[in-house]
Amino acid sequence: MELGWSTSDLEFREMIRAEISALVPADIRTRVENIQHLKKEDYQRWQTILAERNWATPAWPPEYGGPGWSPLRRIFFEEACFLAGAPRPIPHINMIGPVLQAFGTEAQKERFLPGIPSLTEWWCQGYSEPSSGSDLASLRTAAVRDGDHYIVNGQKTWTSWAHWADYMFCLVRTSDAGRPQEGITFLLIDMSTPGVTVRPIYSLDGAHDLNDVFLQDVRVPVENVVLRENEGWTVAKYLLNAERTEIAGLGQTKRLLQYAERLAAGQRRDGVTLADHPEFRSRLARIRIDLKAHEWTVMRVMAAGHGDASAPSASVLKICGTDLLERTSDLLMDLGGPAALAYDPAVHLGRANGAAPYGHALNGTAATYLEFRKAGIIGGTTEIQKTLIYKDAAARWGTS
Amino acid sequence: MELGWSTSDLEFREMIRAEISALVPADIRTRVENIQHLKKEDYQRWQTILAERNWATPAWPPEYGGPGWSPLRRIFFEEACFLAGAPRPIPHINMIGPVLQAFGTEAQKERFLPGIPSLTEWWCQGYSEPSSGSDLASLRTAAVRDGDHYIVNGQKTWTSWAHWADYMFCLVRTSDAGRPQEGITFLLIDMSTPGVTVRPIYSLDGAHDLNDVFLQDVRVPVENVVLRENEGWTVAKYLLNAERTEIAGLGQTKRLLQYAERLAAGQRRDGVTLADHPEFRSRLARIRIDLKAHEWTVMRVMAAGHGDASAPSASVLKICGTDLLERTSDLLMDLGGPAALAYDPAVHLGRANGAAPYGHALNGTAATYLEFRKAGIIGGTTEIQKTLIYKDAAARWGTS
Amino acid sequence: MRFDLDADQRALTATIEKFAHDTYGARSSRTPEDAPADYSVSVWRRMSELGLTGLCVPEECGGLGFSVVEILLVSEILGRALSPEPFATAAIVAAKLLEASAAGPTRDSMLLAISNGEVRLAPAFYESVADYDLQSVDARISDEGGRLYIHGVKELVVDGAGATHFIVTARSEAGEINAYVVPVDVEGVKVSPRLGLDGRWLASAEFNGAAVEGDAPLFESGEALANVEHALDFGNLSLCAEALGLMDRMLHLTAMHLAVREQFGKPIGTFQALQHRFADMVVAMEQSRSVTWMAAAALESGELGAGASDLSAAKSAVCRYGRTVLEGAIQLHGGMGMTADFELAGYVRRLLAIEKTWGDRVYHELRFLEAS
Amino acid sequence: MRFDLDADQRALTATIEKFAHDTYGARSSRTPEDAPADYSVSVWRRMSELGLTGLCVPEECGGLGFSVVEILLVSEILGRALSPEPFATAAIVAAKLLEASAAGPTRDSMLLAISNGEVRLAPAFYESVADYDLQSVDARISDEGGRLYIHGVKELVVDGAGATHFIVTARSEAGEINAYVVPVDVEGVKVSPRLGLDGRWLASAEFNGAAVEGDAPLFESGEALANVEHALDFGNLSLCAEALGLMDRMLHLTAMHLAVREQFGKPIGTFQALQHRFADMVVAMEQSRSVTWMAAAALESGELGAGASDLSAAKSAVCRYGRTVLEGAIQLHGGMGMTADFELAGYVRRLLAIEKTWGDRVYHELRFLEAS
Repeated sequence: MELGWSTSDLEFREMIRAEISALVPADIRTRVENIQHLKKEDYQRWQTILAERNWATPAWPPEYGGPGWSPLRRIFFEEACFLAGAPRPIPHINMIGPVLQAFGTEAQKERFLPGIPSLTEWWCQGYSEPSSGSDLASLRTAAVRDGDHYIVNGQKTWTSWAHWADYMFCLVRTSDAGRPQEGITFLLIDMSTPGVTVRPIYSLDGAHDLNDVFLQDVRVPVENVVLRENEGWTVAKYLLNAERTEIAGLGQTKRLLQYAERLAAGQRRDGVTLADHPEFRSRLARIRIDLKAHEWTVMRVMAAGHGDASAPSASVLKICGTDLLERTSDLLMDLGGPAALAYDPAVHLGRANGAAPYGHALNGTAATYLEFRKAGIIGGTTEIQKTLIYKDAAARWGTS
Repeated sequence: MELGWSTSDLEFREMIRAEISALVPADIRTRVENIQHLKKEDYQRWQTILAERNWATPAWPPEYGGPGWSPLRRIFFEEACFLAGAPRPIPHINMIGPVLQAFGTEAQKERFLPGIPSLTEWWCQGYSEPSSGSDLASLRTAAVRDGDHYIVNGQKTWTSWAHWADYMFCLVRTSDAGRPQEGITFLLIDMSTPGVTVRPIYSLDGAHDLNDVFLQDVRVPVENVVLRENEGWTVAKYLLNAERTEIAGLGQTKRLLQYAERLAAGQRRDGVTLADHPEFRSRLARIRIDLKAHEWTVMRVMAAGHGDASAPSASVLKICGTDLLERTSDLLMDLGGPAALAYDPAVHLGRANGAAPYGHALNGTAATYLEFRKAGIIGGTTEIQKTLIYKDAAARWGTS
Repeated sequence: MRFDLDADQRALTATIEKFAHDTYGARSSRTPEDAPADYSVSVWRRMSELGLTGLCVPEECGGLGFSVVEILLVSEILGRALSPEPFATAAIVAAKLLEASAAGPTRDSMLLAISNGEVRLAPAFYESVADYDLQSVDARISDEGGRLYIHGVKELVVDGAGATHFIVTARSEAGEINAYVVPVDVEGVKVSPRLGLDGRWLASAEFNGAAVEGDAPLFESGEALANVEHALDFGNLSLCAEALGLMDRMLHLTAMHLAVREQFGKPIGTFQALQHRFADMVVAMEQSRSVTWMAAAALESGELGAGASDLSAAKSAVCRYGRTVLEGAIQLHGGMGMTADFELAGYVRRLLAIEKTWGDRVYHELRFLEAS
Repeated sequence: MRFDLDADQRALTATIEKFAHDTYGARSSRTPEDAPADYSVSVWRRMSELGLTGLCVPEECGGLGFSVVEILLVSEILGRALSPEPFATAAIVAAKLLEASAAGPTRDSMLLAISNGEVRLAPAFYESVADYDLQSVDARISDEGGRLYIHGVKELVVDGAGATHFIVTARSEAGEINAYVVPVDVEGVKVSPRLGLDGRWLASAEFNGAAVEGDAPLFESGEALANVEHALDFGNLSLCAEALGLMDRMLHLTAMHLAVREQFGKPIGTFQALQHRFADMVVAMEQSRSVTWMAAAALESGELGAGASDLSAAKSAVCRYGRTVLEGAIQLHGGMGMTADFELAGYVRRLLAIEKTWGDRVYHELRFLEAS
């Protein structure tokens, strides 16, 4: 055990902060700091800038073009991006990328990996279905073999960014034999295939991130299976582990806290700034403290690598992240004061330019509160995560 | 619906406040306001004073000697007792009393009711057993008929005040046939019967309120059965309803809040009184507000009478009361500051006289926090109550 | 003290429930951007025919002269139906404020017009968007030979976009705060609609020398602010009761979802953790009802200033308990709870808008502390 | 940065675990009143033989010269075993403070005596029982021809009832705060034991002209307070790590109870609501560990004042998370959780005592805000 940081690590930190700070385009930075939703092009522009320096996929191993950073340096990189007002990394980079690297054929790697770092090809995740949410293994979208294709029929839902996506990685049922988990296949679907229909789902805050994806007689070449037919559950479980630091929501939480602190420093109520207001001062302090704890939990997980039973689990990270996102967005709702009563979604969601009636910061308060009610639902509900934590914990602490 | 109070009610309120205020003995009042534990004699002395005015059993119907007050007047009476620093009413008055009135034989009523108002005979409740807590119906203390007696064997536990008690009303198993609830009998046991052994259980705060009660070949006359053999569950359910306003813990919560407010007004920290301290001011306000809500919920239940499905249930009252007791005692722990590190149990628990090193108020902070960790456990755990609330709620809201 | 309804109250309830059912049916919500200026002149007229717009207006001014109990009953039903009509603003706050105002032609004619459903008055008291301070008033009156004109800007005017009149606080030439009625259609009034959190339309109202109705303030010198606060207390009582209706509907939607939605081969309502979260919502709803009724009892006397402490206790608690209910409802609905197109969304947004109208939790906790 | 133990650290851990097992076995708690002055001179000597009393003492003064990592490892094991020895006071705070003090015979001889287990020094800094203000010092020094005498009263002296010496803050004749070593057995010292929340014995220490060891203050003018704070930061780090051991044991006891206790015909650990409450405890424990390690990293440099902000963040969080763990443990144990005779009780009370020692949540949140 050694808790210090080396000089070279600290030098790296200085370097990356300065570099990233110079790289973020001003218009993107403004939108990020105003907590406005970004456009697809914003994400692509930023990832392209990073890709030119080979920093677009910090968690990928060097043989696939990753920069080969230690976990600590990845944290410093993320911190630098955060401080510079860069867009958050698109989660799918660390989902479909590692999956293809671990399970993909050479042909799949050659075909799909190059489009990921700069987001020239956009991916979405087809997991949830109308009847399969927490109980993912009950999914019913069926793929039936027909020569060298599968014919896929079914519906995916709550699919983030399906309307931007070129490809969808998804779980489909290829067999009803055995346990529900045993008949599932991990399949890559070209979203331009006939029979794929995307329908928007508007969220509480008015945003369009989510979609229904209808699949009607969609023909998918068999070479788009990852791993093997009926072994999709193995891939899905691997992916869950690969995304566990994504699921921690550390960057998003930091961004919300930064937003809250800026608002608190700039707005006055009852004769004091909100930062000094008795109602808000200690709530802000506790969120800052819990965020520090969370950041160290993430570091512990990154340092521990796979299979270390004493390290916190992905579920612990998810619970901590959810708790912080819920509390910080809750705080924002309160910080908004009366102005949170008005909300101009067009500006906030990036559908219109210009300023909101009471400014961007106040305009985003209620919207952010509404948006982050999702925190305990997406990526495995809080209830599912707690049950998983208990199972681990009973094995670790429940035996004499 | 009519929300005002009549002039005669308001006159009653004035009258009872003045009367009660003059009746509480000074030494008892001091101990109550210092949040010290009372002695058996304190309770008896106070109930005797009340009994002389026929106020010892406010919830009993007039035919059994109750004063015949409306629910509102009973609330005014309790409020007057609270304000005057009177001991809280012993819960068993409203448990065994109404049970005997509803189910007892004439002989039982004649024998047992007269000893209750002045606590000349003290009762305890023998429900829980080492293996039967939340799952009360699994109780195993067995009563076997032997002529005109039962021979009782088994163990009761967490029995409050068993060491002060002359009688115990308890649930025993008289049959293993049918559902577990069906073989249970409600039995009155003289604590001086040979074979009854009481062993103290010390609580977290060092107090001795609870006991194990061992029953070895205890001979109980058959005339001590209430209702009929194997029909004890009916009595237990009735009793649960009868005690629902007791279970609300309104008086205890008010007492803790009063204690907290006195402490907050008298102690200074960081240059201000605790009442003005940003950490405590809004916590105190929220507890005061939730206590007002709780008081009105109790009023709604008292006014609704039995069987009104739209009135809040006993479980809602229990949850609200528990929440307030937990939060107020939690607040006290914080209000105690550094001084909560020291605790003189002898003085707090009434085993010794004199002052505690840092005064009675500070001496009781940590002790009260420890004591009220019981709130979510006794009288049906929070988990059991929530499950009951869900069952009611699903019936009320879950049908189209 | 009695909590069950008498025959008259049951009749009133039945009438309003029928009205709500006929008018709104199963109202489903829209995304905020698609929402029209939601309230309807024809519905408002129908409400006036039922006596609702004049519910609190004295009988001698054409109203029903009812008080707190009827406010509770009507508001809760409107809440359950997600009625977008400006009941709390135009029928409660405006009526209460006018009733208390100095006798005169403006008072009587406006009260009659409220009862008849001919006008919809929007209270326009706030200038800051950072707090709920009723005393920070820069709007001012100029007196030009007995004709009064108003100058200033009011923000976050609830139900302001479709109002026919504003009741505006402004400073007289002597610098004293008073209240004035200003029709929306006179010269010098500019209304900028602002989309509200609940899809209803607020307004910024700008007054550039707009003529004051009747050329007189509503109150005797020094009496306006206390009466404004008191009228808002009644408005908040209506909002709290409306919140009860919203919560009741959210409980219903959630309980149905728990019964119908299946995962792992059984209804999700069989999972204990979800049952317990629902129980928390039930407790929050019951506490909200208790505290709202408490506030009503405290306001019942109608005496100026009476009940402020209990009303603020109630409003702050309803804000807080409301979060418990709406957050629980969303979580238990899973993805559906996050969907703007599902009925729950409208209830969530309205409950939050109520929270932010006329003082939020922070404001009312402070006011409670100061008033008690 | 590395979180797994190297060979030396594993060896240290194994040694301390064996010591704890041999010494305390399965320690069960007593009711507070029955608790003796719980720490034992013979155990303290055994700890000194293992190097524990001199863990932080520089090697040239007879100690092991270890730093934060070893404090973490040792404190957590002692916590898990509910060790009542005065480790955080005598081996951490006293050693750190003396190490930082001005060179001289008192410093070196006391440090050697700490390493040898011959002395147990109790820091005596507080006079108020209402807050943790280190600057409110009324105790004073009188200089009588070069002989220094101390006058004043210190309250809530942790581990004070069995100490051989006190380290006392007091004002010099010039009014400046400094720190002094005072043996317990000199004339003019009166120790009044006070029973602590955890069954260990605190003291009120009264000094009526007691002679100061070495007739000199520990620090150069103006340097004492910052060093006292810094030494307490290390003491609090030890307490946080001790709390991790307490929490770990509470999780174990609770998990076992959930597995073994049956109701409704099955282990209560099969009920989802109880599983989820246990999960909350696990999360609180993991967050406590993270934040404690963060504080250790921040204190590692040893530079005066460094790490204060992170330490206060950690201590306040451990207080808060600790409540989650202990309240969950009690609730999930049901009646057994409320029983003084059951092992859990000692852990609950010790965790609360740690919370109240050298700054509680309120104090450290404020200090965090001011330091960051």
